[in-house]
Amino acid sequence: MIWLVSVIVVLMLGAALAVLLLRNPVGAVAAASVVSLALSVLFVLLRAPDVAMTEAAVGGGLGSLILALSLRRLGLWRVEGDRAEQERDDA
Amino acid sequence: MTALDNLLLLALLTVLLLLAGRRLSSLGWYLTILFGAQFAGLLMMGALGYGAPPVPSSLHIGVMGQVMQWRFDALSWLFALITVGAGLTSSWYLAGDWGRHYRQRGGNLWLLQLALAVNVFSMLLLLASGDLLSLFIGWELVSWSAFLLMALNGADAMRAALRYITYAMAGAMAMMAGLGLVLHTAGSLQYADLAAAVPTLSSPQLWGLILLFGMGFGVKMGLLPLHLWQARAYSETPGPGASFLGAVSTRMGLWGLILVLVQLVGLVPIADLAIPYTFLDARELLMWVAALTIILPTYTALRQNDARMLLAWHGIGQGGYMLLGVLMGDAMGSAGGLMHAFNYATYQAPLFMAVYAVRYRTGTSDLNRLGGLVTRMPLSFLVMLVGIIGLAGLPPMNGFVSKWLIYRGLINDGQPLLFIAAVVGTFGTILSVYKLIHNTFLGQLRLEHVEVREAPWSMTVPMLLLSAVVFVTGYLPGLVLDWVAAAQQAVGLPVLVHTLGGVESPLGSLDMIWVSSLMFAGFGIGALLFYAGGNRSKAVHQLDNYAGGHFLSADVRYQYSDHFYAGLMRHIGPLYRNSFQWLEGALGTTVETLGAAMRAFYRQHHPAIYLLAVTTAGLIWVIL
Amino acid sequence: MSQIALTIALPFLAAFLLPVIGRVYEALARVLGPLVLLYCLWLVLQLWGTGDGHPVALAMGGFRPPMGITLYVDRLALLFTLLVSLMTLLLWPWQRAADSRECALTLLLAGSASGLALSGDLFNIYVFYELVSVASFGLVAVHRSGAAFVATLRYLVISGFGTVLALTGIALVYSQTGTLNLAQLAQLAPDLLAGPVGLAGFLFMLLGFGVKGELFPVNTWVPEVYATAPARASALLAGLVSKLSLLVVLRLLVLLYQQEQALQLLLLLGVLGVISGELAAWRARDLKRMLAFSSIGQLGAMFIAFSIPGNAGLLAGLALALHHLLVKPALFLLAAGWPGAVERLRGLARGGPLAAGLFVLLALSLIGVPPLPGFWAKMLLVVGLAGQESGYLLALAVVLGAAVLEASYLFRVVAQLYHRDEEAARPRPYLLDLGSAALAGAVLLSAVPFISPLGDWLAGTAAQAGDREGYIITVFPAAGRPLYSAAGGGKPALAAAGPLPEPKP
Amino acid sequence: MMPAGLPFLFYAGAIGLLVIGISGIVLSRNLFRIILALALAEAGANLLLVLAGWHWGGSAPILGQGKALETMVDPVPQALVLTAIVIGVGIQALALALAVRAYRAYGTLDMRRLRNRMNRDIAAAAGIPAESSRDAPAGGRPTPPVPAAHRSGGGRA
Amino acid sequence: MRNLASLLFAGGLAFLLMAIAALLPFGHPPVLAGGAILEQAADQVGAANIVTAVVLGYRGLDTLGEITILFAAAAGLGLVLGRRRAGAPRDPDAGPVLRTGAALMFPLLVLVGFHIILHGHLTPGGGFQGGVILAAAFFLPLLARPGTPVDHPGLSLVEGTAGAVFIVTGLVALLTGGEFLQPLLGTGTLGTLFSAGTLPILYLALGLKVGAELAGLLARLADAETDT
Repeated sequence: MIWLVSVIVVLMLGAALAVLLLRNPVGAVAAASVVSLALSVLFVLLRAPDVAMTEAAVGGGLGSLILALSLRRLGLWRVEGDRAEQERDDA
Repeated sequence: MTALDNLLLLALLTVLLLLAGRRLSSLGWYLTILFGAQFAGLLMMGALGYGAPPVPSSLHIGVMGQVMQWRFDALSWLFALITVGAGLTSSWYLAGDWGRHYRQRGGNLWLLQLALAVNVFSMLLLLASGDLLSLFIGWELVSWSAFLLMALNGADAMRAALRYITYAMAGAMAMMAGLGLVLHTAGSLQYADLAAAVPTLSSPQLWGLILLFGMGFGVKMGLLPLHLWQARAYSETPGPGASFLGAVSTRMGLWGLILVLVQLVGLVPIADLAIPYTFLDARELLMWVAALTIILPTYTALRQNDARMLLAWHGIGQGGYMLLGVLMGDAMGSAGGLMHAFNYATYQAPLFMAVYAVRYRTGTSDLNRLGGLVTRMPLSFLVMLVGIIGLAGLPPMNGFVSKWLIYRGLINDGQPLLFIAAVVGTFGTILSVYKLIHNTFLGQLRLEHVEVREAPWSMTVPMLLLSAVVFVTGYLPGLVLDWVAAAQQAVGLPVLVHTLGGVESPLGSLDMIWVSSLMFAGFGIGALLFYAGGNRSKAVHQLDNYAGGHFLSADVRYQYSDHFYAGLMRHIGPLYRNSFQWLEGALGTTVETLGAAMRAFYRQHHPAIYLLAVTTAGLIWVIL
Repeated sequence: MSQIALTIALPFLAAFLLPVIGRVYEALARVLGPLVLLYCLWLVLQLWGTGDGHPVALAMGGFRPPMGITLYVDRLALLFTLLVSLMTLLLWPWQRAADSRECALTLLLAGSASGLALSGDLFNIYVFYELVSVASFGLVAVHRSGAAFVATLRYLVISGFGTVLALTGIALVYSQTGTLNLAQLAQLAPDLLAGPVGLAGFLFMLLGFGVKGELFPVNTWVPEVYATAPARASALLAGLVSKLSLLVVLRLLVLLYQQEQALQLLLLLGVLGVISGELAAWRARDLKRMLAFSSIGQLGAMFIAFSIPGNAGLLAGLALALHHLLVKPALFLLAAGWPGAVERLRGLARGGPLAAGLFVLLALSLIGVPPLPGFWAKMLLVVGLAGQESGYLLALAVVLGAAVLEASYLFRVVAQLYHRDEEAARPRPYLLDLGSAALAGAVLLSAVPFISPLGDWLAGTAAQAGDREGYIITVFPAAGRPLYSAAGGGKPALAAAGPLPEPKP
Repeated sequence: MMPAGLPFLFYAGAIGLLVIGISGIVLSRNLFRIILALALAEAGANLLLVLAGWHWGGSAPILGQGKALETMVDPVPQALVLTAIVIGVGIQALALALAVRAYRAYGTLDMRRLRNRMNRDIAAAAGIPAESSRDAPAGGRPTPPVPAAHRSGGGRA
Repeated sequence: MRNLASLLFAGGLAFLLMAIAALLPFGHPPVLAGGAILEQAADQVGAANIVTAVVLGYRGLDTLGEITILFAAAAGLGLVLGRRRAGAPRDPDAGPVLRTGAALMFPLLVLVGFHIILHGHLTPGGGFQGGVILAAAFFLPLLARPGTPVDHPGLSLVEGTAGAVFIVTGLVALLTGGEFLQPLLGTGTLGTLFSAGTLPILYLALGLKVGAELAGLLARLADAETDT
């Protein structure tokens, strides 16, 4: 039990750091959904099934969907993430 | 309904009538009549001036556990006399031609009269206050109504008024802190409780009380560090408003100081408070502040070129005399201080009125562009002459009596340095008043002022009336000394033994009747010799003259009157470093830079960092 | 008394139905909001009339306190519920073709504000506080200008940060005590919440709930938002919502944290708030920002008042809060009719004498000039502070210095208004704004003669609010007496009021 | 001083998420990153709240699964977190909508540039001439006199 | 320098929080209110899933506040984003895989959504989770064909009436003498579909409201060009 929890927690914190450090916004959104997924597994381990479902559906699913949609609207939707285009945007 | 209620109701009625009567044509005369009625109401309480017990008001209001009541005692009656007297003469001066002239130049005459009525009402309310809470309420009302009077005259008057209100609010807030301190130590805001609690106060609390109330009342009186606003504000106030403010408004500060420091706290406990590492004690500190307040403003008045500014600076200087006298605590000195308050009001008001009369006729009060008006405006000259003799403190006038009492008090109290400071102050006064009368009335008449006529009767009558009061109380000081003795008795100071002519006591005696009659006898003999000896002087036209062999044309000025003390200024010029101006400027810039820093804090691009810092710091503090 | 929950439910119901009705018949939608608020106002007045003045605890859903949510209705809560309905009615967005969504958000603000005043459960306070936040985000960004969006975003980030802190605080308190009901927490507080965990919980909750109350570190959003928001929205936020956040902090202080360290923390943040608010206001260039900074300073003074131990502090804080609630919205409404920058206010008094006169009256009361109620509120604060030792004397000096700064910058604006020299643009204030500001002025003046009865009533309310044991007794009546929760006792679901469950080790 | 074993893991996870979220809000310059960091911080706080109800060998609070009442985990924090998660997403959706409109209005997501343009717009709306903020402070207060040395040296027109 | 300072502060905060976490009674929580609820939930509310009993029964006001927050967020978003510009360009339709997939998934998603909502009081899940799934179900065809017009009035109608139903059931309890949001219609037999009185009705209303709201929110957010 303790090993499972430690793996998930390390995964979650790593994904959380990735959210801040990744240059490409799409990657950051992906990392955010990974954090939410790991969190809902943790909730299951904590015997809180309702919360796990909510976190998965609302936090992971809907949250990431909204982030992705707004990424398109903000014009930051670049999957390949080449350097030249980024400079133009940040200017 | 006691006599005090009638007076206060009458004053309130005046204000309401003024508010309603905006459309009335001769509103000024109604105001003068109403002020006359108030003066009569005051005289009905005349017994106070001769030792009668205080007149209570029937109004009692209980708020937040404090009971507010109002009463009049001899001290407040004396100051009320000055207030209503100045109000009466100012509104009289205002009601005639000056008011019409002011309205033609676009001034709001109705608002000026309303402000005058409001000022008198709030001052009477303040003087009648029976406990510290009603004192503070009256005090704030007086400060704000004075602001209303000062802010009437356009942009630069408003700027001077803003500067005043900042100082006044600082004083009021200091007094509010004092009130909090009193309520905490004495349990209630009644005068009796404070007086009873004074012995139990620790020295820091007593120091706090003195400094807070001292600063609160000192701002209005213009004591030294807080005096910068007064000259500009009073000279910007329109006409009779300035004479009213100059004569009375600063005396409210003095009344407050006497009430709190002398009557409630008492001079003995104040004298026991020694300042560590110095030989001074609290009373002597205040006396030195008063002495410096005499010297510095008077010598600043010396340099002024505008007659109104010169007189306004003198207002601050003379305030120093009064405080110096009162703080001595003996019979003579305190009598001198109290009487000086009365005397100063009687000759400051006509001086201001005379200056405004000159301004009404010639359009300017700049001393470098006047001269020789004695032939055109003899009555104003007479009024100014009587005024400056009183201001300088020379024998026939009442100013001499009070200054003499203060000097005798200083000598009896054994304060040689203070005596010298007072004398230096008087010397400065004499120099500056001579400049005032010389540049205005003496010397060569200017071309543009040739057809100037005497000021209209509505202006000259109140001036002459006040000058008559100055002369009469100078000749028979006993009249005023009775009221002063009653005030001393009410405040708990030793009472001065006096006669109709002056003072009879082993420490020094003065009989003004003898002194004045001796002087008049001298004048009479001189005049007799002069006229009996054939009257050899011959009236010569001003231009029938020559200098250095050639005739003088009208435009050549052979009598120099601008920059009157240029010579003297070269010697004592470097002494003027207006350090207080610099102090105020420095304070202003520090608040300005701090404000800019705070504004930058709120505009920073990333506000969250301070929140994080506070959270972590809070946690550390919580853990330990 | 259980009808008081209607003041929460009806505005929500009206808000839900407004978009639907808005599509069907436009006229009803425009007038539905004010009608509901009027009914809530009448309801509160009627309940206040029939109530006997003693506080009442209502168990929501009929479940006994520690399990269900309780609404605690004492004089203070009733007063604030009344003020919520009244102020929202006065500051309703009448003039523009108000979008039905904006009316819905204002209704939500009103419902959640009265919920915040009544609630006696920690997490319930958090939910209503969040609802007030989200509703205010929508209301503040109504002007749809670029500046409005960025200001709202920065406001959202700060209040999001506050939400996280509040949630952490509640998590700490819950894991320490195991319950959320304020009365039960009040019983457990002396031994469980006195330690570092309890104080850390207080710090987080104070910062979390302080965002709306313009507490020092979390008030950087105030100037931008009040400068870009419509005048009525900023009046509502500055006047009403900030006082509710103050009420929440008051509940926390009185019930859970009557400890020395909590009071000192509040005092420190209050003093910093006053200093930063007043100095920045002295330097502000446009009128709305100046008013925003001055409200930061005023609220800092209220936090200082609450940090004074005992009932004197509560009384002073309440007096300052009610006075600020009356004066500040009126000032914002006046500022709406005038051009923004202080320099361009020159000579406006000739065009709009009533507006300028009102500004002078309100400024005088804000500064604390005697006959006006502002003076009595400041007097209570000064008297309360003067009695304490060193830290409070510094706060006293800061508060009085702030009053001097306030006088100088407010009357600099008055000087501009009454500047006589050149002709100025005639202001065309929106009549309803001027009307409500005049109403506030009239109430201010009419309060002058009745200041002592008002003062005594307020002292009674403050004493009742500060009475911790009374709160506990009201929510957990002595064993045996049936809980005052439902008229009929027949419902099977309502278990008899068993003894208070003992806390498990 | 530190919690040991399993509790350390859970608390480390919760507090780690919380602190990474907070430092994300404080550090990042891009508005989008701040909204993401806010979501992280909310998740951390939610985990902390659920931890408040868990106990060793606890079972899910669902009746009819054959589990005894005593072993069940405290249901209240789970109900709270249910609400908190949905609040978090609600705020996030509104924040993103505002970010979209701010991006269209000012064309950038960098907090510093957004703040400057906002202040410029507010000053323009209020009618304060931007360039005059240096020399003419509000309300025509007399600015402190520039020392003579600077004035002559600067030679400003 | 600012970044360094804030990193320092963040590290300090983490360390202090861990120190405080050490003091917390992890693993043996003082289950005070929760314990009383666990014992009396079965007979007071009659829902098998006690969390649902707490969400809708004991702490019904919180949930009312919660759905109102979601409504406020959606209304705020609608206010901020404004209506769609008339001549705004449309995105091209998605590839065939997504179109057919969307057509296939739609009925399944709706079924799963309603299942989760209706069994909210028996098994884990309920109004929120089911509502989100419904929203995803209605949003999928929009992803497939971005051009399809979205029936916003219909969505807001569903949303309004569902919210009204939730509050009215609460008010009915108040009007019939009980307290606001008091569960009615008795508790029924534990575990059956029609147990726990009005809870299923409340959760159904809640699910529909959340579903309609979020569908509208997603549709508005997805529109390429909206302003005014």
